[in-house]
Amino acid sequence: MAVMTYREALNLALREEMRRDPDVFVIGEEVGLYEGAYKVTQGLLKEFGPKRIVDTPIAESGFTGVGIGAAMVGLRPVVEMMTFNFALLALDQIVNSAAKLNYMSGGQYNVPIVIRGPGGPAHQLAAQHSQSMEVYFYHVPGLKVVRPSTPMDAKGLLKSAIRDDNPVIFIESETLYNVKGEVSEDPDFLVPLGQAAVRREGTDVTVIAYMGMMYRAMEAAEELAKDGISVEIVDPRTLQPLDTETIIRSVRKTHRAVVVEAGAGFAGMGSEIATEITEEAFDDLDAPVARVTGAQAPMPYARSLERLKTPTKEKIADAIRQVCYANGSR
Amino acid sequence: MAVMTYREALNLALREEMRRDPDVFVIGEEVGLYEGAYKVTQGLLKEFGPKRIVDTPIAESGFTGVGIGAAMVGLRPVVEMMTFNFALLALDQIVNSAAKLNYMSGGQYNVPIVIRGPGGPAHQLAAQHSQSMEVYFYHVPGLKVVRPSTPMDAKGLLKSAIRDDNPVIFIESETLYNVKGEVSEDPDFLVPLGQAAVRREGTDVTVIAYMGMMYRAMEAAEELAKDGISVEIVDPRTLQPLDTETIIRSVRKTHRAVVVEAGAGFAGMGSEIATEITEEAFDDLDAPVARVTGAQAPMPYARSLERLKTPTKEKIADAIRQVCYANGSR
Amino acid sequence: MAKTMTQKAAPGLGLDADLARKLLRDMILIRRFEEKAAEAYALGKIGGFLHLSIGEEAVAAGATSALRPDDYAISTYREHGHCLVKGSDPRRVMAELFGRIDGLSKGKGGSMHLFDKEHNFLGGHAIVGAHLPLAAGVGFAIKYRGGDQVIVCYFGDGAVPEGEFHEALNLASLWKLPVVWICENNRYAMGTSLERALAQTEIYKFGQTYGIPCEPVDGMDVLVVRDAVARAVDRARHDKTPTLLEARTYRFRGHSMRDPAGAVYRTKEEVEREKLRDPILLFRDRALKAGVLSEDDAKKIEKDVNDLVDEAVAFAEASPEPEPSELFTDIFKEPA
Amino acid sequence: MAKTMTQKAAPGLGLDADLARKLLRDMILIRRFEEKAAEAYALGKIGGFLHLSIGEEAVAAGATSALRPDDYAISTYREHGHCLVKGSDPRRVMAELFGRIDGLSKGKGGSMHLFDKEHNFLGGHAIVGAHLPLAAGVGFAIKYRGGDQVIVCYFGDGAVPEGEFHEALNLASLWKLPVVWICENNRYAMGTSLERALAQTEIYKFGQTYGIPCEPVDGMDVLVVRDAVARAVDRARHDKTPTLLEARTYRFRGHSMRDPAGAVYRTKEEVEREKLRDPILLFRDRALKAGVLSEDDAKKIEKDVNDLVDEAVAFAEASPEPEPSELFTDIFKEPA
Ligand SMILES: Cc1ncc(C[n+]2csc(CCOP(=O)(O)OP(=O)(O)O)c2C)c(N)n1
Ligand SMILES: Cc1ncc(C[n+]2csc(CCOP(=O)(O)OP(=O)(O)O)c2C)c(N)n1
Ligand SMILES: [Mg+2]
Ligand SMILES: [Mg+2]
Repeated sequence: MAVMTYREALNLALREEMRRDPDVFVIGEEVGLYEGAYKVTQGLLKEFGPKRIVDTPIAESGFTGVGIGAAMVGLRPVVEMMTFNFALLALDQIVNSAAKLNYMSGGQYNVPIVIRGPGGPAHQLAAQHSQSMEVYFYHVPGLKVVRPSTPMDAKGLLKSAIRDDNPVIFIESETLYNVKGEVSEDPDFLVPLGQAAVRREGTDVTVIAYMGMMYRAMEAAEELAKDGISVEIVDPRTLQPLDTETIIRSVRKTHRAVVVEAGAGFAGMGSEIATEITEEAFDDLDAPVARVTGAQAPMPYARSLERLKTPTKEKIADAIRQVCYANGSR
Repeated sequence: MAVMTYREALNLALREEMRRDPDVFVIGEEVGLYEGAYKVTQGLLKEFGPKRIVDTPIAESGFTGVGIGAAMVGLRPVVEMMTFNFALLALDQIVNSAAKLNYMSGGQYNVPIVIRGPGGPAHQLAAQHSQSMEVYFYHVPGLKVVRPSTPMDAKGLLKSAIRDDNPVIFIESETLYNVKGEVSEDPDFLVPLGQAAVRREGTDVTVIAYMGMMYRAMEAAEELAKDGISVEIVDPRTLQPLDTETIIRSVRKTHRAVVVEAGAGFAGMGSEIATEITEEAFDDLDAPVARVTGAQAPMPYARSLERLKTPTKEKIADAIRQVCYANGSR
Repeated sequence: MAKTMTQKAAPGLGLDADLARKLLRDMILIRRFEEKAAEAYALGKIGGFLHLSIGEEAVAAGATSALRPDDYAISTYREHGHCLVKGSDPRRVMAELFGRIDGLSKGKGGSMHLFDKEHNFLGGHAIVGAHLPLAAGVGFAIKYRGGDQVIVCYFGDGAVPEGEFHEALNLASLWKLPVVWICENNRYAMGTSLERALAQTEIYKFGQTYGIPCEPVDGMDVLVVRDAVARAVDRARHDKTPTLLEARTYRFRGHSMRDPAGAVYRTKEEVEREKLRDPILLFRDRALKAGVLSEDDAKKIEKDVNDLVDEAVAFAEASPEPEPSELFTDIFKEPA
Repeated sequence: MAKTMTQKAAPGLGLDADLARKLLRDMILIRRFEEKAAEAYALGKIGGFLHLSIGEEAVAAGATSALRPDDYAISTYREHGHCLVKGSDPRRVMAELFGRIDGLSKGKGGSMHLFDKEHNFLGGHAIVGAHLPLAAGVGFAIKYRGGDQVIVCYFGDGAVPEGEFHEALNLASLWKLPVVWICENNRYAMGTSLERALAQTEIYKFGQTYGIPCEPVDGMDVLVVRDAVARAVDRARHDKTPTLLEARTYRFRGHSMRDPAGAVYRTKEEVEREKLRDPILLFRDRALKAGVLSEDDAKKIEKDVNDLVDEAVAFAEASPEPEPSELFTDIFKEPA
């Protein structure tokens, strides 16, 4: 165990997997000489050389396609999206090639690729550079989608993603790169895809949240503890496949649930989780599941507006209170 | 009123709007000389000439961008996607340009564009050509999304979309082009965006369904009527903005709801509608809202598998029965 | 590669009888196979889209004859020919078109998505332009591993206006990847002629921009194709130089079975004129005249191919439809 | 257009004092404005990304001087200069960078998304390459309406490997749209040099492929830029011919404020060498030597610009932040 940043944890995961398996390589804009726009690939060019750390021109569809083609014949590319906003330019490659080739070929050509990079709301980057991008992926059959909230998960999940034989969309966050935490230095340490984590135990209400929202929910929970409300927090970690079991188990215990999501809420992760809870635990629920989501608006640049676009600690706390007082059970 | 096909209704809408407003033009692959891959633009080149019916090379991002640029300076393009599957190649243009320009420019540059074409499951076209595409759009703030189920709506909604000052994603269906129905020939006839239609009145359960699924739900309803189950069917018509009010009103009456959707269900329209119903009408519900969705799999080519991928009449009927017998109320 | 080029040549044609037989056989195989597929389509046994390459057989046959079995090929939705001559079993290809469990992809892909790992045939891609970056990726992987294979990437003139054409050509040129780009320029993308799609209609010239060898090739002459591809393969194999070949060809049928005549956007005269350059007849004639093949040889090839294709149809008919459970297999590859 | 070309020229420089004053003033305005913006960024008054065009001012100033006010311009996220010289009020531009309600876009766009409808400035686009098709669309609309305006589209060398560059150039060439493509080739896309991004580093040559006029231009010489753009505008205005100009320039600062030195991927010597060709100093010197401007003229311009920029900062500081309700306005345009 060592304390390191989320960024360093990712870097270590890449290093370990590249040392372990010569078929793993990193490709993307500025990953080599510049060591990554967000420095996740720092030092990798030096250690592994330009054959395995491949700088590309700005051609998202092109270099993502290169990754997919290389994966078809057995390499294990890690494609960096400088930010996930640019993945829209490669979306056809991801949806119509990466996600479908194994199926369309009847299992002949699987695509062991990881597409990773930061996504989600950042600081004053405005509408084109600050958006929750997971919504374009978790719906697509054939893709796995990961959103790691802690340094430990960042490392353990990235390693699992690289070892997975299928396309994995791995979305980090600009706002978490400097977060520090304990990280295993064991090169065999993995966090399996598809398992949620209970971040905080509680008895009155279950909050489902990931990434920045998970941290805000934690703050809200601390505050509500003072009012005697005991909050359990479940972090899905992998959105596809989703660990419904852990979520439902928690809700059956607390009878109330709040789902938090940074992106605009319409048909987002929050709707899916709320629906699954309602379907599976309808009779256990003492109140409808509440959603706290980003505003249904593009991301504004101005600080005063940006602040309002993404769920705050206060809004999360309000929603928790609301479901707890619902049905007059308090 | 005249009886015509869905295809003819769309064609008439285009003609009327082009006659009315010289700024309206049609652009896309094979829309002119070839008269449309699905013949929706039949005869338009002849009537309006190549200046206004513009054949393009295969360059979805390019010609969609041309439409957006032209719309920024006041034209009203109708961009045809030969099929919506190819819209993924233009998704960055749609999401990061069309949907955001009005916001990012503080209201200076709105984008009055319609992007239309067939989408959704078709017949044995396999994974890359047979997918429910609305999921990529209705989440995006700044876009309106229309899915017209009948010839009348096809005409009335397309005309409203063309007159709308904002980007409208208008997804038709290969499987409905030959459906016939009554259509108003009044050039002032419009169906407003954002209003659902009650397709069938009933008292026991509300089914929310659109496009091909709406027709299958109708068949299921006829069958269930024999068993004494009275089904109300609501067709949202516009997915964004969604007419939640009409849906909730119906559910408050029937106390039970089933949402049907052709696409893979994970975080789809069904989850959103189910969640909104649960949030707004929790205490009115006698059973959790049921979803009937497409399988979480790519579309297979083989007929035997394809049949299983999309909800059948039988599956819809089963779900209706299930919610009706829930809570032992029968 | 050197091997395929130094075979003993028959006088006048520059090739031996075995090779002549193979080239003729391959072209006729594609033709007959697709004629039968068209029949099956009319009978409703094949569904969805079906795109025939009739008229364009010389490109697939000529190009593939310059490859080693361990070289790769990748193509569009008009790929029956490329797949068959790469070595796939016609029975399994037909079964795939029929949507049956013994198809190359268990019936899950269909006509537009043929894949055959055993023969390094990488598909069958139906988004125009999208497989070009994949081809560059395969070239990348070959080089990464220090191999000396090459990949041939077939695409239509309709892919050239797409951005991915440009991205892929730039990357392959910049990184020196062993890719042979073969544009099958049949002058139309569905109903859109070259002149209405491209400011630069001499497609091979795009290669000049990227600084790679490029040339136009008579795509109706199987030997010309073979020769140009062999030279390109040689460069790719030995110094990883990509090449852009523009094979000028013509499709005798419509774009797909839903455009049977293919007549709105081109004249009947044009089609008839082009049919005079039928690649199979051209080559058959020349081989007979040069004495590399006899009339009997040709007849035997035709008969063998007919039998093979009939057998393929019978095989496909007999193969069962996939079981319902197959809907959910192959979405992900599970750990072994 | 003809008008801008026939102004009385001063001996030796080929332009009159008014124009010289304007060119110098425009370049200095960009420089000072951005220097001030950098200060404000350091103080946390501007957030997000901030990309300076210091060193590249001759392109914006020279190109815009060849335009009519009703012509259009469209650009990337490195667009302060293009926007300012197109006529936007520096106060409103600065307020936008500060995220204030009096900004061009009410503070919703920020530095990367300047839009000014009054001056036909079509933005500020931050997805590399994505605004090129938009420019073609504006050209399309001009022609559709029978107008004689043109649109100038600025983009970086980094956009050239993107597919949309190719799609847009092909469409504009094929359809003959009045677009002047100006590639601001500053030799780096973030940390990636031209040679590592493009198989063809002579960017103007892509124009040859599409059969349109094209040329490399010294982007550090405002008069050379002006002249080349004037000729291109002339062709676009009078016969709708697009042109690809490659303006060879250099950014003196890092890619953005987060890459302050811009030193990892280029040598200090290279930067110093390029700074010797500072476009402002070059032009100032020549104008003084040719006697078109006096030292006093130049000083006055500098002072006026300084005052203007100080005022812009004061204006921005004084402008309020947008009210919460603004989060939900402008998502859609509502019917009037
Ligand atoms: C990205 C995309 N856009 C449109 C289509 C529809 N489409 C299928 S084939 C085709 C024409 C392609 O022509 P070409 O590349 O010349 O190949 P050919 O059919 O002539 O062999 C089109 C437009 C598609 N499949 N993919
Ligand atoms: C599609 C896309 N990919 C990546 C980025 C990240 N990015 C922003 S600017 C830039 C470099 C662009 O270089 P160039 O076009 O030469 O313009 P310059 O910055 O030199 O003016 C990159 C990679 C982006 N904004 N958009
Ligand atoms: Mg073609
Ligand atoms: Mg640059």
